[in-house]
Amino acid sequence: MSALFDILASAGLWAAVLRIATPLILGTIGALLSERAGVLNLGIEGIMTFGAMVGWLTVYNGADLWVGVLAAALGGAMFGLLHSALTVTLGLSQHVSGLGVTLFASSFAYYVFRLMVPVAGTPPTITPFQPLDIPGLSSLPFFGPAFFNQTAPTYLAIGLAIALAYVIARTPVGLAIRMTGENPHAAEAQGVNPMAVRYGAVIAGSALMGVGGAFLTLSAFNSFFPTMVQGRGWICIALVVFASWRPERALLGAILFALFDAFQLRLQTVLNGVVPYQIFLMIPYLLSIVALAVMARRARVPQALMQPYRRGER
Amino acid sequence: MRFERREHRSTLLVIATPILAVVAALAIAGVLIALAGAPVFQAYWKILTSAFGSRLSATETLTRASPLILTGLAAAVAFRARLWNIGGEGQFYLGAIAASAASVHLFAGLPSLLQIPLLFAVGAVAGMVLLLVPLSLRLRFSVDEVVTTLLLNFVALLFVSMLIDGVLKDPAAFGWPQSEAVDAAARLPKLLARSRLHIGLGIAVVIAFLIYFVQTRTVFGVQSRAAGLNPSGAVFAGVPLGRTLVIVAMISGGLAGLAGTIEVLGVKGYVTTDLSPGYGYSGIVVAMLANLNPLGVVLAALFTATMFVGADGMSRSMGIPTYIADVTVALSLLSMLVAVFFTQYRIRR
Amino acid sequence: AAPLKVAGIHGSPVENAWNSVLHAALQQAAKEGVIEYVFSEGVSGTDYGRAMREYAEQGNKLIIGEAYAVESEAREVAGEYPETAFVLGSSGKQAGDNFGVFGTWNHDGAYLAGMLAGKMTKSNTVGAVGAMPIPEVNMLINAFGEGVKAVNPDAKLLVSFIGTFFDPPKAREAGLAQIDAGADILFGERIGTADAAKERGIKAVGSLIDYTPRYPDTVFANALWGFRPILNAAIADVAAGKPVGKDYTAYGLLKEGGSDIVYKKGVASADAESAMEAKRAEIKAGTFEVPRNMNEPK
Amino acid sequence: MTETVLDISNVSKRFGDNLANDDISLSLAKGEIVALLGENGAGKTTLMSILFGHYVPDTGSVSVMGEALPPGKPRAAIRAGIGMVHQHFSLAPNLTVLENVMTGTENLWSLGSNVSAGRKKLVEISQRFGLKVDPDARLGDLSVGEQQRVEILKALYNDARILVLDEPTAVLTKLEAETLFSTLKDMAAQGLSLIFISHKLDEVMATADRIVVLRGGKLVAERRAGDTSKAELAELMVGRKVTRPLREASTPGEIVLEAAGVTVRSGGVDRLKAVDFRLRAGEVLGIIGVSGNGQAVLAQLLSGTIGRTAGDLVLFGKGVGDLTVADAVANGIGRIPEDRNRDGAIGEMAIWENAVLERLPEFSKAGLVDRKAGIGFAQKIIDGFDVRGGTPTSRIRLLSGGNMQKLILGRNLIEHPKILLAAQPARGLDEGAVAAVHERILEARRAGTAVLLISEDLDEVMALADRIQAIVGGRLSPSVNAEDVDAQRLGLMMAGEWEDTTHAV
Ligand SMILES: Nc1ncnc2c1ncn2[C@@H]1O[C@H](COP(=O)(O)OP(=O)(O)OP(=O)(O)O)[C@@H](O)[C@H]1O
Ligand SMILES: Nc1ncnc2c1ncn2[C@@H]1O[C@H](COP(=O)(O)OP(=O)(O)OP(=O)(O)O)[C@@H](O)[C@H]1O
Ligand SMILES: [Mg+2]
Ligand SMILES: [Mg+2]
Repeated sequence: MSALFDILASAGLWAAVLRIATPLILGTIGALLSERAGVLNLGIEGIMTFGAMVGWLTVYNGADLWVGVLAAALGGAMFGLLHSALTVTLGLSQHVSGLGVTLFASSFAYYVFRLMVPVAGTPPTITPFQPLDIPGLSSLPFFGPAFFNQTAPTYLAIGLAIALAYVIARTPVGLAIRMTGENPHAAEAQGVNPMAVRYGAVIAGSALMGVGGAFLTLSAFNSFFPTMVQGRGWICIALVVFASWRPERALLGAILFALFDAFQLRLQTVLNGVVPYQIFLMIPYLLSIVALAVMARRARVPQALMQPYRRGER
Repeated sequence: MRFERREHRSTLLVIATPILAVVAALAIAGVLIALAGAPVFQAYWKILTSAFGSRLSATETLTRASPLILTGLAAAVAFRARLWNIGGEGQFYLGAIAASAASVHLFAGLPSLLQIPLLFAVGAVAGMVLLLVPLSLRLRFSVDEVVTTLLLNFVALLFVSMLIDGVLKDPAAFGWPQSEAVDAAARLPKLLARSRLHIGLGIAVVIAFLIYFVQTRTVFGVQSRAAGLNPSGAVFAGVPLGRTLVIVAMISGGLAGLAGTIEVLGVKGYVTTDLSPGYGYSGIVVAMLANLNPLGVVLAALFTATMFVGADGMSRSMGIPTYIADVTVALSLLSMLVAVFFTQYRIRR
Repeated sequence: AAPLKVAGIHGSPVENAWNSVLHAALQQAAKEGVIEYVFSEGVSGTDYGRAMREYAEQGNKLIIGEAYAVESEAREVAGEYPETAFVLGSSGKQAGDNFGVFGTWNHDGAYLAGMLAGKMTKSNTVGAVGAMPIPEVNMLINAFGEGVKAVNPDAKLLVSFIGTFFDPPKAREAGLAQIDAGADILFGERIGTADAAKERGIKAVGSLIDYTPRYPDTVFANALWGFRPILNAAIADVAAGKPVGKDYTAYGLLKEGGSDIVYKKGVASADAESAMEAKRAEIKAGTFEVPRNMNEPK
Repeated sequence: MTETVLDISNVSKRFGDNLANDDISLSLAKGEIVALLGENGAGKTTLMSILFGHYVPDTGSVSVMGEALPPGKPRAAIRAGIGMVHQHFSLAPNLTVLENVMTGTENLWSLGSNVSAGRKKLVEISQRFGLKVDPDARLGDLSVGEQQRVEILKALYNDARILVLDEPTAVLTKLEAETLFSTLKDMAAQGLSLIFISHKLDEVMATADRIVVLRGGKLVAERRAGDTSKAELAELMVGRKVTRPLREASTPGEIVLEAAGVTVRSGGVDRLKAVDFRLRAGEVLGIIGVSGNGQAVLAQLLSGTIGRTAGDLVLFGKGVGDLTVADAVANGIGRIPEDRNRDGAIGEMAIWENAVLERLPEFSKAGLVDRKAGIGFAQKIIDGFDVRGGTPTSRIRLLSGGNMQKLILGRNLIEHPKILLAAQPARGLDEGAVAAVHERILEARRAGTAVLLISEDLDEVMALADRIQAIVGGRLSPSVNAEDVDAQRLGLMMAGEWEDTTHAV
């Protein structure tokens, strides 16, 4: 028992939590944004992979780290455009298109990577983002190493989640997005172009996913490897549900999930495999399903989620 | 620009559009192949020969198509009734692990003719059970099943990983996480010696015909379609909604479970966490390509398998990165989806 | 003689350390004109059998790869293509005339690195991050632990498995978790571990390949494994028309020149280094054998 | 005439082979109320959608205050002062009233939303026009009438000077409709110009200054309200004389269906409370009531889609316990659902499948559907009930509302049911279609069918029913003879005051 407490009381755990959470936060708010407008984007796993690859490749070729982040955002946006063209313009089934985008984006990322980076014995590296030294905060006991010793993208992710929460709840464009996700016909009747809103939300959301992927190669690690996203995108899809489509809760959900993961890794050193690690990994999925069952009654799911909108069709 | 639903489709259109789609996909893939410095047309030729140019390639293509037909049918049946089962992958794995465990621990020693059908049943039931969970959540709490079935895939995979790392772990596998190999009598007979092609292909095709028959000719087929298209209208017409969806879920989950069973009994003999290269997910795309028509699923599965095996083999003989295979499959699937759309809609100003 | 046609089939991307050792040796051999080399990477269990068959049908004489996830099927394929020689990494036994196996026995180096680490730890706690508790990984981590204990019986070894062969960020997290639990030297059976050590400014040991150039101030020792001796032996057998159905593992032992330790001089104390070098000489001479314990480390 | 605010000139619009609007020109003066009349599918909604920018016209143009509107831009139409209340509500149930109203009204890229200003404006408008709502209520929690108010407020909030209402009263009760129209008249007096679409000729005659009739996509007539009559309008719409059929005297037969003390409880509320009625062969029993008082539940109970909590249902002298759909069909109960699109048809399925869906056992052997027999059955309905616009194998979605209703009627009546349960059988139908449906119901009555007619339309009930009962808060009044009552009395009954009007049967 005290061993568990020791784990929770260590600054290292909390530092790990924020670090593990960062790509999840970005991916989740990206998925959330597009779902709020009514489009499920199962392309996320592939988009994160592509973002991880293209961000890294850009920096590897000599660009600044932030240019890498930008490249990942653009790369994500590109696949967002593809997904919107298929699901918004043509109105194809969103989950099928999303699975297609995932397959395409990830295999395309691997292929391009292999073409651009000659096969070497050890994976080539870049110099990743370094933890920011925030005067005053980083040197606080416990809190410093726990929360104020992160790289810039982590703070960016948290800031973006808060900003998105504000935008969705408090601004005209947020209202337009919500209306489009609830009833695109109603949006159109109010002079809001639901197609444009959906395109915008999917593209911006995909850009966030791309940046989430890039965090893995530009901050959490310093190389790109195929399959390195390892299902994090699917976790984000679960987290959106868990967060009941609210960015501020997505932030908490991602942190909670990261806590599980970080805790699990530390628990191994204590429990040494008494509880299979798979159990820990299942928990966030199962919790999301439970959350969904509880929430579905309150009908907080965007009502037009996954429903194509075709102008002039009833 | 807007799209108008076509009420009539010309044969020319139905034939020409998919061909155009393949051409488009290959053209884009061609650019990527050229980027790798390989001669593009030779690569196309290699795709063809790697998929069908030899006994080995043809049997490999068919072997790969077999599970895709079943997972494609699983998706098609469910989607027909508007049950969005994205959980084929999880059901596949659960079917595989249940059947292999049953073969090792329950039915070992039974003769093939008895054991194999029993294992099919066990695997199918496992798949069913996994789909009945999200279905009951939908019926009881109206929880949308897209996300729940998707999430259960990961739960199922972790569960399988836990089993093959724990109670079902093969002690003779040198610590490698895999299940014990199934009984020799449980292995599916091969269709051709010196190949991986097994009778699973025949089973899958027969099932496709069966399902086609059920959907178009039977009362249940009409009712399940009605239930999917307009639940309250179906209830008004006396269709037992819950029961219909439960049966649909049992068929769909059962087929995905059966796919896993057949793959493990036909190809590998034991379960690992890489038993399926995404068969459950590809099945969904296969079903959409086939426009949810069970017979179309057979063709769509063949098409998907051809593209993969062909491009994979091409990458090996041209010495370009293996990942081109998945790229080509993805491109063909996406362009085929667009093509199917344009057989249903026309562009209007 | 015309170069031998050799194909490599890699279950993981070739960046994966283990595959990279094979891949580098094969590429080197190809560069020297000894062989002609083609390869596929990231080949999943489902596709592995087909890749083997395709390469066999394309006329490759020797196929190098890994049978771990496909032990029985790989042997089946070999049975179908008796003209082709298969030499695959495996935890099992050779089969027939044309199916040879090799293990990854760089545990000698791990033991020696452990001897350095045991003397260097101040917290008396060292960590090891592994993929999964399979025999070869177990043996490696156990050997490292034995080496530590040989010089420092009080030291504690923390072990984590990340549950997959390839997730560097995860290995890094596992490493950080061990540092938080008190470890001040990490043995990185998996790539990513050293990144944790680097971040926290402690030392790390690498495995399979030389990680020191990548982490100059962090990785001070590596339990190297070389594939070239195994490859050379296999090529020689094929060229001579001799059956390859045997176990090539031994060519990878330190004693045979297949594996070794490389370390940065002066990081550990001179005493520690000389004790270690003495052991190394004993192993080479065959007077000492590092224990081979394949049980899951506790 | 005063200043012209709206000019639609030479608008044409084609959908596939169907010319929905054929060279239509129409103008609207300030403060004027124009009613747009026409059969189902005449092109009214299409014309208004073009006006509002939902559709782009093939030819022609729209101008507001002399300025041409860019085609296909709802936003431009809103800016120009056009407000539209859609035939099908365009609201988001999960958002609040204020959010529904404010969507799209502010600069999309401004960094904050001025919610308090929005609320103030909404309250102001709602007071000025007498349309009361709670700005912070969740829209989904409002009644249909309240939602209709929000629809109108939405248009007014955008400073509409021209208000278009597409069948605004289709889902309102008579009382709600009257309130709405008096509000609209007030608005017109304040300078707002209005176009409204309705199938209810009374409303049209009472409210409009000018009436425009469309038929088959063409503008066929324009009348000032004072210079025309209901009969003339009906004829203009349909292109021939339309008269609603008259109910002849008849003698009812024996009791076929009886409810004694039937209670239905759901969601913790008694939806039906100890309901009694008797239905005889060859008579029409009308059930009137304001929506939400239990008539839908009564219809569901008798259709076999829900069960009772207490009481007895007696069918042909035998207690039946709970009726299932299969029982109902097997016992010869024909059922016309209140909402034909939701319950009466599966839009994406073929006409023949829709025709046989509820009686599949009759059209199948050993679980296999007899397609040929099904198509034959559908063809018989199409021929016998004059269903236009489709063949047995075309999707039923392609039928217009009136034709779909005829098909539903046909599949129930063709086999001469003993009982016909008709819920709102003429809702949303044009004058010609209404007459056709009424004729069929009376024909069934002549043939001895017992008809239970559930309707909110008093004219319809008075024209068809022999006896009438009112349903209020789940209670059923005793029945009165149709001859003995007038609209006023029925109005009182619908308000729950029946104690002193009782006439035992
Ligand atoms: N989105 C559409 N796509 C294709 N055809 C359409 C569409 N909308 C309308 N139509 C066609 O235009 C014609 C006019 O339809 P519209 O909805 O304008 O009729 P309406 O007069 O409003 O009927 P109702 O009184 O029933 O509302 C229809 O008969 C139909 O053929
Ligand atoms: N989206 C559409 N695509 C094609 N045809 C359509 C479409 N919408 C309507 N129609 C056609 O328009 C005609 C009339 O449709 P409409 O919906 O206006 O009928 P309606 O009588 O108004 O029905 P309701 O009473 O239910 O409103 C029908 O022939 C129908 O097939
Ligand atoms: Mg209509
Ligand atoms: Mg209309």
